[in-house]
Amino acid sequence: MEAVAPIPHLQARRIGKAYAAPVLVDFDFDLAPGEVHALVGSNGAGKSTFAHILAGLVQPDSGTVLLDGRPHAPRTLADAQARGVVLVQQELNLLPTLSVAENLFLDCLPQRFGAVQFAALHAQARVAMQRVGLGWLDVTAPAGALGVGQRQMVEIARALTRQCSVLILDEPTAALTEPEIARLFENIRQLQTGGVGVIYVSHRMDDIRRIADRVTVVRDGRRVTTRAAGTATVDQLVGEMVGHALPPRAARGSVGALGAVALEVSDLVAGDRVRGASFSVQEGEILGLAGLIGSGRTETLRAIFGADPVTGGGVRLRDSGQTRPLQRFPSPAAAVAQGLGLVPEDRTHDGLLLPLSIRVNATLATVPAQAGRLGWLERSRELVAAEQACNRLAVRRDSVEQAVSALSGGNQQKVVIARWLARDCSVLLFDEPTRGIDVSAKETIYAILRALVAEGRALVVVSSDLAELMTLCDRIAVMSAGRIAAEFTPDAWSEEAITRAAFSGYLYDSTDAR
Amino acid sequence: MHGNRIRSEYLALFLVWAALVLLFGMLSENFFSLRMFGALANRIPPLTVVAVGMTFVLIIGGIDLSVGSVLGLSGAVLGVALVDWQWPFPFAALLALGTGLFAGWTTGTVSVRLGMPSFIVSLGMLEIARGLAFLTTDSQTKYIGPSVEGLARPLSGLGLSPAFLIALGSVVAGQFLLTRTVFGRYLIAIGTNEAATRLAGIATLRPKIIVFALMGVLTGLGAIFHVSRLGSSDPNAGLGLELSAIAAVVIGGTSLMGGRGSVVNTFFGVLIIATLESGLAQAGASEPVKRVVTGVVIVAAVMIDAWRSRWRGGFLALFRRHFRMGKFNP
Amino acid sequence: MHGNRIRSEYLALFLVWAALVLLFGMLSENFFSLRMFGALANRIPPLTVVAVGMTFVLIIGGIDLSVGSVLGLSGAVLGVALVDWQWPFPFAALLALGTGLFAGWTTGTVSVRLGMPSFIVSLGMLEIARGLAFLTTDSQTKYIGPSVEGLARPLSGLGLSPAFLIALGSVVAGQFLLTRTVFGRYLIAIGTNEAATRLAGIATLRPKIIVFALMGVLTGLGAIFHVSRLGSSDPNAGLGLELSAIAAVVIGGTSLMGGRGSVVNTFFGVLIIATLESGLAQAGASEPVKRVVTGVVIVAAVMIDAWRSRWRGGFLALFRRHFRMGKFNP
Amino acid sequence: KPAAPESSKVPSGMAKPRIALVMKSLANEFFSTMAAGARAHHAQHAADYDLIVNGIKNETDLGEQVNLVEQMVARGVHAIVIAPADSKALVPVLKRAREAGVLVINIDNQLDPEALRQAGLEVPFVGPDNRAGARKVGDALAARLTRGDPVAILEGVPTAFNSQQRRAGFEDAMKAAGMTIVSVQSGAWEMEKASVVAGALLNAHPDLEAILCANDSMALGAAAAVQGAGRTGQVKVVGFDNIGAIRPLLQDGRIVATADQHGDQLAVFGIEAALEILAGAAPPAHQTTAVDLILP
Ligand SMILES: Nc1ncnc2c1ncn2[C@@H]1O[C@H](COP(=O)(O)OP(=O)(O)OP(=O)(O)O)[C@@H](O)[C@H]1O
Ligand SMILES: Nc1ncnc2c1ncn2[C@@H]1O[C@H](COP(=O)(O)OP(=O)(O)OP(=O)(O)O)[C@@H](O)[C@H]1O
Ligand SMILES: [Mg+2]
Ligand SMILES: [Mg+2]
Repeated sequence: MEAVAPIPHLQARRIGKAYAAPVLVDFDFDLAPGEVHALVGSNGAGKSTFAHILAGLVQPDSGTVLLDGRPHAPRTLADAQARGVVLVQQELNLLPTLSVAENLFLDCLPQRFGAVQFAALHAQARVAMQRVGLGWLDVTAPAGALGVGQRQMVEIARALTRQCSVLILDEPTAALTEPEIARLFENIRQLQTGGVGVIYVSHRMDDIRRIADRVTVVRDGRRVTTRAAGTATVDQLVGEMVGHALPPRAARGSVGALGAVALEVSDLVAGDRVRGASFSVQEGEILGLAGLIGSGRTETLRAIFGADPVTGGGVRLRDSGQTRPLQRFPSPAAAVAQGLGLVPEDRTHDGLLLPLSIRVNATLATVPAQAGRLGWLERSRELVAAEQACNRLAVRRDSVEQAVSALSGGNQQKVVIARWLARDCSVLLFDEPTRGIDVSAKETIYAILRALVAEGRALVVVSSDLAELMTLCDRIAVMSAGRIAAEFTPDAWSEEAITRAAFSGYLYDSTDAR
Repeated sequence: MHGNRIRSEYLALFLVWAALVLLFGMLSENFFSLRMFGALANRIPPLTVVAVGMTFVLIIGGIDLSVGSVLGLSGAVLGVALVDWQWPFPFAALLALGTGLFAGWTTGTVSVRLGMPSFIVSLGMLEIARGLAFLTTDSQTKYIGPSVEGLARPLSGLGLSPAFLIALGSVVAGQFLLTRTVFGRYLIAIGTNEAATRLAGIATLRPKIIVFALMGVLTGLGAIFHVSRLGSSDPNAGLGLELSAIAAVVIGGTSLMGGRGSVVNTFFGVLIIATLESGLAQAGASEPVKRVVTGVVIVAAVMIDAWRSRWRGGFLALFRRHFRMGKFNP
Repeated sequence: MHGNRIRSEYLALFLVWAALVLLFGMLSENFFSLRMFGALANRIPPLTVVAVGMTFVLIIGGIDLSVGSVLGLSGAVLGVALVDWQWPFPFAALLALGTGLFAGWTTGTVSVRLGMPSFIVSLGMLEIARGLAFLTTDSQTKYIGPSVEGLARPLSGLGLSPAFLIALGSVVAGQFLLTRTVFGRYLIAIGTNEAATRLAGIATLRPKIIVFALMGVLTGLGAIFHVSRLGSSDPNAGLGLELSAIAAVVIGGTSLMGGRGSVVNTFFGVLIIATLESGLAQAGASEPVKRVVTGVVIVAAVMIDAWRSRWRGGFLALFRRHFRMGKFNP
Repeated sequence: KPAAPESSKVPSGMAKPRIALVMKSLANEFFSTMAAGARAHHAQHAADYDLIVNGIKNETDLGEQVNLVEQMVARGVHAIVIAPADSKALVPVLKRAREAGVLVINIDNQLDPEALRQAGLEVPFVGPDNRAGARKVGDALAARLTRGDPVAILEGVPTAFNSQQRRAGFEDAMKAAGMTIVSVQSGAWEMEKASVVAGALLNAHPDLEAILCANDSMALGAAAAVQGAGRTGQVKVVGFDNIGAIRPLLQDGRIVATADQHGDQLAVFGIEAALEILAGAAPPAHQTTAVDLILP
């Protein structure tokens, strides 16, 4: 790879692909060796589809791709890999029953006479994980025990172990916090110096500013512009993505009149990740939960919601003007009955019924409300409700009868959120709500969340994107090692202070250091 | 699932069935008689109601292997109530339904509450219910006589028995329950992704138990039909019924992995199985031939139905495509 | 899966088995004889090898209902080759293995390449193979005699038959294949999530077909053991074997949904089933009692094994927790 | 006296009577022999009648046999020759067949007289007396035992009438000879199941002298178990049905006796009776066919 390949390294010309509607139209794209070329666009613009074409997962209807001057039309993932094109997909694909090490090297397990050389495998795996800064991770543990962020890191580590000349990263940082992101960028820079071209798909403008050399904006499957990354402002890019300038962002509403405490979590203990978390959120307030990967934010939300068994503490909920006694919900159904809602972190496993239609998915939490007497389904009402929900979040779709599995990642996420917006919840818990969602849709969602609190609801938002929390929230609580380490109001917070708090829980207890 | 789509959904299986009827019609002379269809209609009620229940069980991703034994047990209880205790038929029938309900509910509760595979729990219930059926009847067939045969006797004028009409009613009701009610929607959601359904705030355990209980009641109903057709109660009744029922449901396109299914298509599955058996008997086929033909037709029916949805770009292209990269739904 | 974890993994089932042995030892006086264990060891080889194959089939998320019939067919072919064609034993045995291989390979190819549920394809094969078994033997049992009994005769000094040793070897080899080889890792991966496995760059169709073919070969081996034990070939052999085999595998903790399983634990499942059957017969239990006890023990064994992994915070807390929020693996 | 139902008269102008033979499981060698006998007879008299042979898949599946009878009625046969899978449960459907004008002849397993009486039906029977046959086999065995010897019985599927009759015949013989019956268990007519049960019996009763099996398949299984336990020659086995595979074991003494019901002739008797009645003859009285004791 050291030899400087003739520019360009990868050249895609007039790529076309259509499902029910055109997804890519005459799409052109170039990648030079050692370049990081970012691909941005709104949800459903066709970014993942393009990545899939390069990686052999999808075949284009028209157009050609040249790789180092030779045609590149892979029919399978293995074909593409043989030519050095490696993809980290947007949706996670680890096998939960296999160990981390086996997941890392499944297609090239070290073997002798067909028997796996486990010692060698584990050694290789440790090296690979070291490279992404997770050297402490037990590579013999099943991948199913990992959270979304860690799984994302394993996927990245897996790609980094491959011999590649083109690395495609599709939304790699959506579930990552700053330390992992920094580590990832370090790795990318190393590859760059080795002459590897990187295609970087992201909705995080910050990432693009930091790592990309060039940016291509794609809108409705067409290339809008390609330019050097430094030459465009975020607002310009966003404007090109959506086709018009965004309205100026509504300034974070000054903290309005807060009501009574809507949800109080006291000394919550659940599993071995939540070790006595306490916080509260008031009516009309958005509380942000920041923290490092694995600090227990996801588990806290799940425990509040009754999704996992709680072994200590409990929650106090205010419901129709009354504060209820301390309780633990035996099931999510019980929590929902008292006005809670949860947008889960892992949409494919915990959120969506993938083979079913958008209509069914968007109305799942409100089926009885749309049904007639005796539980009779009223199809027309369901359709209206589903259309409304989708319009509110601008879900890009052919029809609401389409299977959600055919939606782009960001649009799937919107469907999960839409489901809960359709329900009249007094307290909503959001776990990484904007994971994979494009910049303009994020603004829409922020506006909706603001509108929700204006109605007097209380929201808890977990996000690994600190900037997002700082834009959105009225208050930020920082989790560390399963407890709330600190709370900040807007006047007191800063990235540095929050990060320091996030590490605080691990300083004394080195066995927990993750 | 509406309008034309409904029809095309049911069409493939209907055609398979029609092809079978035609084939046997050509093979043996008297096949196309009203009497023949009457005989067919008379024999399917037990299998039909059990298969309707099994459709729901498979849709939630479960399985119930105990239906044959539970049918035997319910029938045995019915016989004892009618003959030994001299109960009037309606009460005895209620007791039979209750027996089925209890067995199904037990299977459901143990498997759902204790988080055990329904395969193994119902396998246990298979043995237990059969043992109890032997105990109840002292391993004897009981002759009951005409008092119980009313359900199976064709209504004059119509040529169809009340049992058949009830079974048909259960198909229609089942299809409505599945596609038009909140409960049905929940079952499909549970079968598709239970974790996601639970996190959407839907209680998933109770609906699953209810499905097993419903399976039990329908099995009890099947037992009543069976007894009334035999005019006797037989503790061995229903041996192997679970496989026929599952076969009918799967031929009807319901997935064994849950989340997808149709009660109406299950009914076509039942028709196909029953017609096949009748037709082979009419043709006087030898036992080995019967076996081989049955096996081939079962596989072929599912194959044709599986291809229905992929019917694009001609038969051959399709065949080629699927030989290259088949999906696998075990 | 290493060190202590292995042992604790096997412990629960071993204890269930030991408890059964103890129980029957107390119930009937002559249970604890060496001869008793010899008899047990002698009768389990066919079920053992079939269950080993079934473990792999379930691990990839498939099922094979045809094993009973295929065992019947392979045995029939063996009988015909030995008696009617007077082939020497090794060739006849190879033919039997080949018959099993062909049947399994066919089931696998049809289900995998055409993307059909293996449940239904193997159900078709169940009928077809049984029909062919009847055809091959003209529905007659064939007496073969001592020429074939060598495999089943205990080796002097050891008290164990070659068949048992081979079966034990298949367990060890199977466990090694599953946990220590690349092929085994692929199978687990495929059973967990086939689409994701394909995305990891693994071809998934061939391994699945190989598993069905392996199941077929092992069934053929089971047929040889079966014939050699009875000294006769019987076209009805293996009736209901599929359920026993699946029960043994599931008792051994293998998931019907694929992706998880252990061959050694399957062997304990076989031991439990076989001991139960012999013990009940020794105790002279009546048929109904046998049935009920068998059902209860099957469910209890799985329950205990399921609890093994959740054994924290005392039995009661556990019970309560699981009654409140059970997982469901149908 | 039973008369052929009015409507079943074959119009003299009609081509050939059509006769359906409905049996139990054709997977069972006894019934496949029976079917072969019937087919051979038909081959010789192909000009006189048409024959449809059917059996059920599983011997205990009464529902399927009821289906078969209804199917044959729908098919328009003139006579049904049936070996009922159950002596009571088939009565109602046979009554319906008679009402539809079909002649019914009962072979092999006699319909329950009480159920027939309740249904107001009379059906001519041609077949063996299983109980007497089993008694003969039992007596032959008893002659080789000494009074008080412990013996065990392997019955078939316990609900089956044949099985109950044979068990009763064995018990009659053993009681008359003063043997001790230590256990009666079911081998479900199957070789494998029988060998498991027999193995357990041998272990539980080290002094066991004989095992009486209600059919030959189970006798083969029991003989294998005896051999496996190393007690060949000590434990005597008897069977029933005289299938081909039993002969070598009779020769070498591992099986002491069995009984032959002449299955191949049984269906033929039934068919001939049906043809006679259809031709206008008076229905015959019940006709018991011979069961012969088979010794080496
Ligand atoms: N299998 C499919 N069938 C039908 N439509 C599809 C299919 N796959 C993708 N699409 C459609 O193609 C369009 C582009 O999807 P793609 O995943 O490429 O978007 P994306 O740019 O990656 O969006 P996101 O930022 O949300 O990930 C979407 O509108 C999607 O609905
Ligand atoms: N050794 C382990 N055993 C069991 N579970 C583990 C182990 N290590 C990590 N996990 C799980 O992995 C999760 C890591 O979470 P993930 O990588 O998704 O980050 P996250 O969801 O952002 O973290 P948070 O828990 O703060 O939301 C942990 O919360 C925990 O549930
Ligand atoms: Mg995407
Ligand atoms: Mg999280």
